[in-house]
Amino acid sequence: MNERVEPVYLEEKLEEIRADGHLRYRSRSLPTWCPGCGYFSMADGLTVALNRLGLDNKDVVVVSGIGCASRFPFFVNTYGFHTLHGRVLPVATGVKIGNDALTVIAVGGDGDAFAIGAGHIPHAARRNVDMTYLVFDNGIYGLTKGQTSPTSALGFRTSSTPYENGDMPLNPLLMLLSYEASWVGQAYAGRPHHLTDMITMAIEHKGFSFLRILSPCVTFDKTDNTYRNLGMKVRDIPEDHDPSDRLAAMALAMEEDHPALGLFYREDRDTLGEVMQDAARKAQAMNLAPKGL
Amino acid sequence: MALTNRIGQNTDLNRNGREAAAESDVHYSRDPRDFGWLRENVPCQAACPAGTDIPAYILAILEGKYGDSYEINREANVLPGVLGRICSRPCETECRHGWPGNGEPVSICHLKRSAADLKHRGHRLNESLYGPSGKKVAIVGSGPAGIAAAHDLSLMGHDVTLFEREDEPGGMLRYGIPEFRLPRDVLREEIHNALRLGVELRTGVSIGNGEGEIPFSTLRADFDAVLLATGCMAATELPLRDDPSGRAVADFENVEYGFDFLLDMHRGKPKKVGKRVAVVGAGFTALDCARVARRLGGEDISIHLRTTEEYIPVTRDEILEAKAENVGFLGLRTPIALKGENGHLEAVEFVQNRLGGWRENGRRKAIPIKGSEFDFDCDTVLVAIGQRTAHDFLDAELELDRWNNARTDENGMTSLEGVFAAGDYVKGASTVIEAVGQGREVARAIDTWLMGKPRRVPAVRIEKVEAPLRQRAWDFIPRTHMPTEEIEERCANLTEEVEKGYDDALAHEEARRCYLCNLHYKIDVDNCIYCRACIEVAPKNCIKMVEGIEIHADGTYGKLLETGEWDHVGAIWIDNVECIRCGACYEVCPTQCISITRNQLCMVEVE
Amino acid sequence: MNKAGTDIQFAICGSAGDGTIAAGDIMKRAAAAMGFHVIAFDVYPPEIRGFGKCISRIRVSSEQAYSLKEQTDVFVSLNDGHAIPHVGEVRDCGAVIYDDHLIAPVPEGGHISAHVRPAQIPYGLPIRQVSEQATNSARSRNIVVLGYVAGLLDMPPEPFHKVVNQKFATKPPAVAEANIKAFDAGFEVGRKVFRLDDVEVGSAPEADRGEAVMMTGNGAIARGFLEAGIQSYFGYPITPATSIMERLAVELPKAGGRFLQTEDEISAISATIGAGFAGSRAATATSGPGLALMTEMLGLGVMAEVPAVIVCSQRGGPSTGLPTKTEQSDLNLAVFGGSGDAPRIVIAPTNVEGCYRCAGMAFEIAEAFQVPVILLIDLYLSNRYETVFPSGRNVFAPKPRQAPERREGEEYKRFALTESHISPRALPGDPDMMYTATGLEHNELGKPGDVLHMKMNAKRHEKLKPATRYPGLTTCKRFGAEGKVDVGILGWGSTFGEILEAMFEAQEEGISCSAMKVVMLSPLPEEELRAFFDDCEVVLVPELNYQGQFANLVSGALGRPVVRLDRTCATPMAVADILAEVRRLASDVNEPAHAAAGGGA
Amino acid sequence: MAAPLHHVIIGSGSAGFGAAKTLREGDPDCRITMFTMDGIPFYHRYELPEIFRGRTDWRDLLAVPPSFYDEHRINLRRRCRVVDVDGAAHTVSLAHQETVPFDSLLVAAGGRAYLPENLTGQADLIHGFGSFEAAMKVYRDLPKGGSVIMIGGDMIGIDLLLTLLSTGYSVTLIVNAQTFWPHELSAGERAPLLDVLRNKGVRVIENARPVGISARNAGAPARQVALDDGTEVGGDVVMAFCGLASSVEFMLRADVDIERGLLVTPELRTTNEAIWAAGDVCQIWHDGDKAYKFYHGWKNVRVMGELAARNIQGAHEPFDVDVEDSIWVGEDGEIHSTFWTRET
Repeated sequence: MNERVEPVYLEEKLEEIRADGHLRYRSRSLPTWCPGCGYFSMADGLTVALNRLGLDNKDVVVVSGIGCASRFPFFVNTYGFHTLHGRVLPVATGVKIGNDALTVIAVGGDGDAFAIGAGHIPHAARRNVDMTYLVFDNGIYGLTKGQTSPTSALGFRTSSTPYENGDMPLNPLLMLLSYEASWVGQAYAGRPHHLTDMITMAIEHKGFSFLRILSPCVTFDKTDNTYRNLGMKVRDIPEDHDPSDRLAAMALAMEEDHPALGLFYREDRDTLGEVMQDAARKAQAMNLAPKGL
Repeated sequence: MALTNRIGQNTDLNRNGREAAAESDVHYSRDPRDFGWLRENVPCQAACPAGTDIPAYILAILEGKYGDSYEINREANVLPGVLGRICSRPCETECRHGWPGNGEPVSICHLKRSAADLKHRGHRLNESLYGPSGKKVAIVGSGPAGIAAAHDLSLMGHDVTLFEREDEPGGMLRYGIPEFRLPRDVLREEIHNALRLGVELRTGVSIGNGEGEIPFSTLRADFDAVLLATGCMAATELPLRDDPSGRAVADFENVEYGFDFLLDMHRGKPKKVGKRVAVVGAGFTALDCARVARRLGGEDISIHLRTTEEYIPVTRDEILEAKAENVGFLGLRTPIALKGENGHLEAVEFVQNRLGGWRENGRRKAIPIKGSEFDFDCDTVLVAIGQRTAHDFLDAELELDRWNNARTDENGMTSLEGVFAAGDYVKGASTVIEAVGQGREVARAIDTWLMGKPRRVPAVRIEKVEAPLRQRAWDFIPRTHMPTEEIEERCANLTEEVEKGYDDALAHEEARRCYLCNLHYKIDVDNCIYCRACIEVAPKNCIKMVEGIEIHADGTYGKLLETGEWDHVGAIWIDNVECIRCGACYEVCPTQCISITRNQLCMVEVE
Repeated sequence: MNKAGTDIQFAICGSAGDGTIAAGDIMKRAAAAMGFHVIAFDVYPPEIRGFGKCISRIRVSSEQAYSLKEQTDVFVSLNDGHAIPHVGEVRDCGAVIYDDHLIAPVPEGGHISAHVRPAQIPYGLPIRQVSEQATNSARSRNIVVLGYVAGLLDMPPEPFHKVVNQKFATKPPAVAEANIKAFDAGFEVGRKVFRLDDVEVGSAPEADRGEAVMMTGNGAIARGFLEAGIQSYFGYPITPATSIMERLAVELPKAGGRFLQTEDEISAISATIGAGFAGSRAATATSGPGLALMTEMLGLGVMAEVPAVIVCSQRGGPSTGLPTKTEQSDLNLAVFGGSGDAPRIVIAPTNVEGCYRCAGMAFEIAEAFQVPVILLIDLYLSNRYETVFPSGRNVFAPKPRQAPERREGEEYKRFALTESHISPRALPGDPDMMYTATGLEHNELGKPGDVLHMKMNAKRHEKLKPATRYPGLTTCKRFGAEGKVDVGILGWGSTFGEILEAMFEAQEEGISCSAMKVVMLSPLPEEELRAFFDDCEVVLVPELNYQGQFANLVSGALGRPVVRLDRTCATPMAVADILAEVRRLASDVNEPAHAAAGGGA
Repeated sequence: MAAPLHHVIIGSGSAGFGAAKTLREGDPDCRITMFTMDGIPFYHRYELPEIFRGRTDWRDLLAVPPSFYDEHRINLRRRCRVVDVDGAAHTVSLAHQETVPFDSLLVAAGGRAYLPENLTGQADLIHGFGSFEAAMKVYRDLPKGGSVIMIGGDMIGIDLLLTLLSTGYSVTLIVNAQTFWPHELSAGERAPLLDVLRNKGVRVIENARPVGISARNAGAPARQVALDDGTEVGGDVVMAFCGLASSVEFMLRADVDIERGLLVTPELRTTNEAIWAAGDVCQIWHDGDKAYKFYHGWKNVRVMGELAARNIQGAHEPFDVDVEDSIWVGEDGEIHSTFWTRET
């Protein structure tokens, strides 16, 4: 509150921002999302998080699929790979395996993630690939101009559900929790600070971190997931929630009417990279002969 | 410098009837950048010599709180009802709403009046008093400057004695301005309110060296400080071709200085004019003379200007009203001779002018055209080309400036220790609001001088505002015109007020037009996600992606340095100079990172 | 060809679990170790488990052979049920070896002896009993019979011992010992048998090309990859490519590389492209159905100019088709598959040696041209064994990389339009050259935009042209008669082995012919092809698909007519079929002369 | 129509082969399966000595080319040892556990070389001659011009002996009761025959019985045969030609009458309706002598096979011996025997 009243002196702020340095994670060109899009929040959150973690631009790769959210890599000044619809996770996995030193951030929207890409999520999760998956969930297909997505609410009217959506929306957090994701969190585009903190934590987490980011589509959804509605629905995760309690996390995830914002679940377990190093050690020790010889 | 917000607290109370805003929602700043912001962003207030918090009082009106609005006015100017009628309105020419592309300025002055008119009858004044200081201050002259100073000094706990030559206080307000413009009951009430907190008013008492007059030196002896606010109590002589001091004026019975003409009339001396009246001059006095002449039965009344009506120092409304009353304006002429026989003037000889270059006061030069002299026949001539100060009442040497006005330092003190001066006496003939403003300023200076230290300093009060108080649609409301008395009616009667004032509906409608420029729309860069939703809905080029900002020598801000390169966009920032406070951006911001504060000048105590 | 010296084809048939393939494997390696050329091909059961049929066919020759023979010289049955239908492939006076002491009764005709033709030589022996006697277990039947064959044919036991020891090196010593015992037991029995067959194992040629190693096409590819310093492999099991995955699963971690079995082919190629983007030498292997799934991501690789290596081992199609049968019907898919104009490099080795060398070069080529490279083989090549003479390890090793130079103050242009159409490629981790690769058409910076679409299309196509002349890679080669010939046989992939065999036989019959193999299918080595067409009166294109996909490709590209020989017989093409066609064409070519003579009479 | 009859023949000698050939001629539809222990198709046993004339490729010995069996749809099953015949179930069981049903079974398994009981201990030092492989082994073990010690010397052995002599080998013949078997001769009848052999250079030992055989390592001759008169004979190969013993052990459960061989009617049917026999394995009822008699000799054997085949297919021809078997020294000074008669 108060900081709103305290006068902010632009040149000081600018100085602070320049000094703070997160601008260097931005691309030169302006994001092409619709003005007001929640994705700006992620973009900004990520740049701040990367800066906070002191990651060098050259060591970060942002991988995306197809969709509004997937335009993301173009707007951050890191290495980026804008790939195919639904394939962000396998590609990101490849990048990570290709060069372990890289910090890999996978981004995508709900269609990219839970429709065409749904088949890849369990595997990236259970393998505990050491990367961060930011899913920008606005419950609609924006790039194709407004059709239902797997997370669209029942009864939602879109160009593809002119008579109302009758498909039960799926519950991403519940999915990920049951997919053995080692870090599951939720944030809201309308709360940039919290979002930034969550992104930071997610990146810091060793292993596969999944952050669902609730966001409105300001262009094609004027009724359901608006800033207003979301803003009223979301709530802070209960103080007493224990992130190591998977069942509690699941129960929490099922309270979809009032999405909790925060860390749902976290566990420490070997990452794919570590498993592979382990395999390398064993390989040296065992010196197996390949099948057929 | 440690600041408290006691005054702020009070102002909170009277401002918007709401109980004081939460401590946390208010902040006080004395940062030049915040003062600078106000200067640049609240042009009306900046333009107001008294520094009236115009947006604040208009907001009060918008909220239907006329009383509050009135009190807000009184903080800067103890005579709102008066100024609400006869102010020269320097604010309105600066009004943002009048800027190119924004339409017409807000009727700030009329709104001020409606605050006075429409405050309910049981209205309680709000004054915050200091304890007695034991200091005595003498004020010479009860014009607007004197009254304002007297009021403020008395609040500060000093014993003030106000000396007035005439029978009633008010100076030019009482004796210069005709009643149809300024009803005397309004004047009397506000003066009374200003002085009743223990100011000793001594009317009919002259300071001077004549008999029955109190010598200036006595005042200096009896009082800790003396304030000279005697104004300009002499008419400026009319320079003629072979008569630079215009002695000729006195030679004709039907030629008179407008100043004296009005003074006499208001002292109760009956006045007459002929059928054909020529007024020479271009100020309020000239217009007043013309309009009075109309009411005194004059039929063919003309005002003769050296330049043209576009360049005269009166408000447009005044000119229109005069014209409505069938007063003619005849421009580009300078009187060079008065012609007549045995003390009766028959014609005025003018020389035709052409417009010349600009003068530093923003008026145009008039350059006589050789051989273009001509005669203008008339029955009465009223000369109202200005007034000047008189110093003959002093018994001490006072340093004067090149206009023969008292020279003062930045604290309003003259060359004489403990002797201060304010109002027209310092400025020369100027506006009422300037006088009021000066009165306040000098009062503070005197207080500081008396107490040996400033007790109150100006600060910027920054208060959180929860929501935009306006709608974009209001920007398209046309300026509300002041209802006026029918021509016949008014011309039949010298005292019938011409302007009827707004009723509640009109006042409210006009109040809506105000942009409330003191609302500071600010983007919280820490919360901003740079989504540019605000830019999309912006009505003007008022939200910009910036990488820097010009900083003036005095530490205030200049232009925003814009950029289109994402990695250089340090902030998305609202250009408050362009901003018309429509609130559209505030509404769309997904992260509510756009905050609104009301930034106001105020005085804060010095511990 | 191969009339002189040793040229024996062994076949061991049993059911999954009998150790059929293992026995065959030992035989191959032993033969290779003796210095013979070996070509071998294992047939696996389509069934996952149970008692599906396995046949291991092994051609051992003193001179380079190009395909398996249609007739087997020595046939071993470890399971009569599976073996009986194959007895017919044994040549006259060839040996049929089986267990004549079964433990369970069989109905009439249930024993292989009921099916051995009078001209063939049956060798019944109590395989099981010998095994149990030697190792207290029937599990060594396959090794016993191997020893029996060795004894029968007077092959030296040492190479077998060596291979057996290698094979069980990682198991407890007892295992190897037991197997050696079993081998020796069989060997003793075999040695005593009075032979009626006329199979002769001569002495091996002098091994002049260094150590001969026995590999399958898949094994060769895996080895090529390993020698080329493959860093990551992503795979999804699919016949017949799986063994590449299994091989690398074991070897890659040893080499410090990274292996991952993905959730599907799409992920496999995605991860491969991802790793390639990150600068890792990454590959995946699949078959037609998998490649079909991969084409979209392949297109991305082309568009984003990411190097990657994809092995496609073809099998019968379409759809699930004939998972365990060979075919060459994915050429169109490999060369053209995907949306838009998506040029890529397609390399189709014709034998195991080729698999090894192409795999070794694949990464370098993919990196040089910044494009996905498809190694197009087929089940017959994947699973068949040949002796390969590997290069020194360093031959395929990655050359030191040069990061692009970046001019100060100038934004790094990942897709700069250059003389060579190839743009210096930065890798994540390279400072100050951050860029985003995308499947969208883009400008030189990589930013989306269609302004340069035509230029970029040209770039992507033109840059590949020099690939047909890439040093160290045979993109096409002509065999047989030089200069003008009556019949030219143009072939690709595994079929080229049969083509060569047929060509040599035709030459022996005095037919004027020569053959050309095309290894690089995209881009095509058009110049060499033109020359070949110019030299040939008629060009025959035998291939294992119905549409004549390669014929279409070549005649389309060159605008020259070809004679097609298309077979989808679920087996390698029969040399006889090709030969017959060659004869027919040759006589057609010489027809006019006959006609004239006839007219004169 | 009913399934074609399945005729199973045990033995691929001239009796078996003759039968098969005849069965096919008689019935194009029937199934014919022939079991034999041999590794190669039918060849004339009497051709085996030819090996010593250099015909060592078995293909040169075949009576008919392998294709013959395919052409005549005769399922020749080599290296198959019949272990049992179920006369009631009409099935044949093979060593490798295959059971083959039959409508008619012709047993033409012939006989195996009889070995004097006192020598069975040294069986592994005695070369056989019962098959191509055996013959080849002799051929290989026998150095050029080497010497053979022949114990007994039945007509099969004499046949080989004569070939050996004519191909440059030397032979020692140890005479016993089976010499010139199956001809039953008195010492007087035998003498001229032995003289013929002596004249040909055969060393003939009479009145001495081999009591032991030993192998000599290092250097030829490889074998030593000790005689009961204390003397010893050396040679490269020891062979025993003491007549044939019928191979009938697998017929014990076939519920057929067996004496030394299978007892059959003149029509060659055994006491089991479906089972017939031909060749050296059977004893045929001789109505005149009121006895079951063996009829050996190349010709008889083949005749029997063809006869059995015809009778199996419904004929009722009795076996009649057109010639009393006899052995004599001819004008040419050579030994002649009806046993060796080949043509019909």
